[in-house]
Amino acid sequence: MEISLEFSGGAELLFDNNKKHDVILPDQKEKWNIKNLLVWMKDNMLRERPELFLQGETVRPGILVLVNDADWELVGELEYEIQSKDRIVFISTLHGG
Amino acid sequence: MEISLEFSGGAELLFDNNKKHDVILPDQKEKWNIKNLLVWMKDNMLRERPELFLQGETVRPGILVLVNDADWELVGELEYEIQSKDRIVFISTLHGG
Amino acid sequence: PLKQVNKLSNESISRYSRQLILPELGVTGQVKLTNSSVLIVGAGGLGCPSAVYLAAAGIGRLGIVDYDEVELSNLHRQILHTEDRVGMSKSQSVATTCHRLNSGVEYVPYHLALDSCNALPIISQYDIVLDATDNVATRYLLNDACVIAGKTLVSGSALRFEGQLTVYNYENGPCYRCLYPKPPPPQTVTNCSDGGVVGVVPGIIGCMQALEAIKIASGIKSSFGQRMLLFDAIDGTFRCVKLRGRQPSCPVCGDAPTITQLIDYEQFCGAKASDKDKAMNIL
Amino acid sequence: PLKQVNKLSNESISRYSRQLILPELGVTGQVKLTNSSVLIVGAGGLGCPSAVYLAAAGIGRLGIVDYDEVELSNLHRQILHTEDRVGMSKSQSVATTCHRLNSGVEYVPYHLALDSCNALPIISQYDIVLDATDNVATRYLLNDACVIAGKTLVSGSALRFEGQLTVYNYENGPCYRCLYPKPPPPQTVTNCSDGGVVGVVPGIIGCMQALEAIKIASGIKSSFGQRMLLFDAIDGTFRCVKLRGRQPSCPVCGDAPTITQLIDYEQFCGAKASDKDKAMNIL
Ligand SMILES: [Zn+2]
Ligand SMILES: [Zn+2]
Repeated sequence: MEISLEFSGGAELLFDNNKKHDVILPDQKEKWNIKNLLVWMKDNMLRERPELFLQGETVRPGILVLVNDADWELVGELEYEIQSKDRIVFISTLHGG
Repeated sequence: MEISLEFSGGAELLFDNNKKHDVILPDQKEKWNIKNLLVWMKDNMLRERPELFLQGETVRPGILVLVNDADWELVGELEYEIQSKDRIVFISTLHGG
Repeated sequence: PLKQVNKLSNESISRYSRQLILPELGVTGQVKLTNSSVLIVGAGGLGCPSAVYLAAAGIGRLGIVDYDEVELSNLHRQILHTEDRVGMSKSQSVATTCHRLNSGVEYVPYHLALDSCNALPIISQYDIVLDATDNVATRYLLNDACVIAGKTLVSGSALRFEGQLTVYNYENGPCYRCLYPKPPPPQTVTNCSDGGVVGVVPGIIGCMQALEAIKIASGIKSSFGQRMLLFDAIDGTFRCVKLRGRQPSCPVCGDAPTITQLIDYEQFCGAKASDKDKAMNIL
Repeated sequence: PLKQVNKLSNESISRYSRQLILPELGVTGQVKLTNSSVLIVGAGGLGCPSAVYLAAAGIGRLGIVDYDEVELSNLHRQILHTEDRVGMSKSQSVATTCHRLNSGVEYVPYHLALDSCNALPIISQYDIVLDATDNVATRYLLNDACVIAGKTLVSGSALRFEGQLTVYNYENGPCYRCLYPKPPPPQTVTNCSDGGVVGVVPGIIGCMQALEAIKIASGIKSSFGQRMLLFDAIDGTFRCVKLRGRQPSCPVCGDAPTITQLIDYEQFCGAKASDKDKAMNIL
């Protein structure tokens, strides 16, 4: 399944400083949701210091997750079932001014 | 055929001061292109002073036409064949500063 | 309290003529602006452009909070300060510059750090609050104070080539804590001193904060309640995203709030209420 | 010509430290900025924010062209002027305000109306030109002069609650005439005096002009060649659209140009090169 992962606000620094990654999720028995996407990202994309991105089984506080330009809270958070062509964005909140 | 017509930069003032109009183009023998869309708009939408919007069979100088966020010059201008769900935007160029 | 007027002076009509003729604003909107007060917390990269455009537009009263003094390294983005004011209070510097542009506005500079004791007495004197701060602890403090005092919070932030904007606690929408119930781990927080910022990025976000405050004060609705604007200056892209609604479980704005008075935000965040040091020594 | 440097002074390192640490800019980008010159045509609602952020960022030389003097009705959007400068030359006023923020920049105020005689000699002394003008005739003049002199034109405009931004004549992209081969009928043109404008709208567009100029000057590519940004302040929306490429048939930048020297633009447009009167008397 092809999806697009995007990073901003500094989260891209943990992913080869690349703001957009088109990835193909391998076929698997269970449905892809954000919970197992995060595991997959940790194993396949995050090279170092996973604690700057993840905390337990979810993203660390201060990272906002968007599914197709909507807050993931509106679509089920970790349980959201990923669809082909989804655009999932991880935004690190900025605090500077 | 359902399409969306949008106006900005002041062009909306000629269309009931409404920036977005969802319209249904009636079925007809010939294909809908922008050329006959403009005629239809003149007959059905433009209440007064059509010279502020049209000049001859095209839009007046200073109005930019966009089809799905691209300059109409890229898709054939007056001859562009309109597709269902197209978003066609008429932008009056601003000169103030 | 701000003296309320119901008509404009001849000088005001002449000064604001170019915005008075806008039907969406008009004399009614301008009178509302004149009768409104805005508190800007932070007189830096975001606070400078917000302050000057709110002053220019004729807001009635402008409060400016900043504990800090002008430094040379501020001047690449904090455009209301000047070289000869290095060492001067930033809030005073902003008030001085804005006064020269529009002396019809009442300026109230606060040369202090907002904290759990002074926040509510100050905020309650204003209609709208702008978060133009530079650190996590003050952002939580300001959020909670605005919820408790019932004020809308127009929040901007900027770092490197990026900016973010949201309006919190607006028309029953979410507050900052609804979005971020837990503070970020201190080691994940980068400030402008460490991470850098292109000056015109807070310039653009600060202008957007002024715009939303002007819209709210004059009776036009804000576009960023339960929405966030994300700006990327390298790509030149603006993205507007839909946020969650107000969370019934939110500890401050929820249905059964547990935070009903201000707490110790440096302790809550494990970080100082300034951008000077990242983490507190106690950690 | 602007004196070229190849390293930064200690004061510059300290002043620009927050942008020097950005890898996309760095010392190399800052040196390029220091060695670059920008001409801003129009010291009004767009020119003020562009000028102050270019000055803050440390552009080497900033030219400011405006024939006009400060009026009270300018101050709701032209934020670098002050009440006590009503009657003073706008270009001088902008230079004075920016000098106080950053005296390391060379300011060249031109108190004149750009016309077909003086445009090329002035423009040829600068690397990048900002169109911050307020009328159609000057926009065509500036476009043609930039094409002839081979300069990139960062063009902004604003009216009521809307703004537009494009970069013309950039990396073989289109020029203003490619998009608008014929001038608009004078009765369809609304200026800020007649139509009004919310001051912070040119504020945002002027900031974007400064940003694109900074990106180009420092070696980061602009995002708005062959693209246009459309900003709607009421809806809070930014839309970026793709424009046509350079037109081989364009009379000024095309393959066989017919306009090889500047013409009479007031006659071409049937409108004065100012926002004071809409149509020329001869019409
Ligand atoms: Zn809340
Ligand atoms: Zn051309």
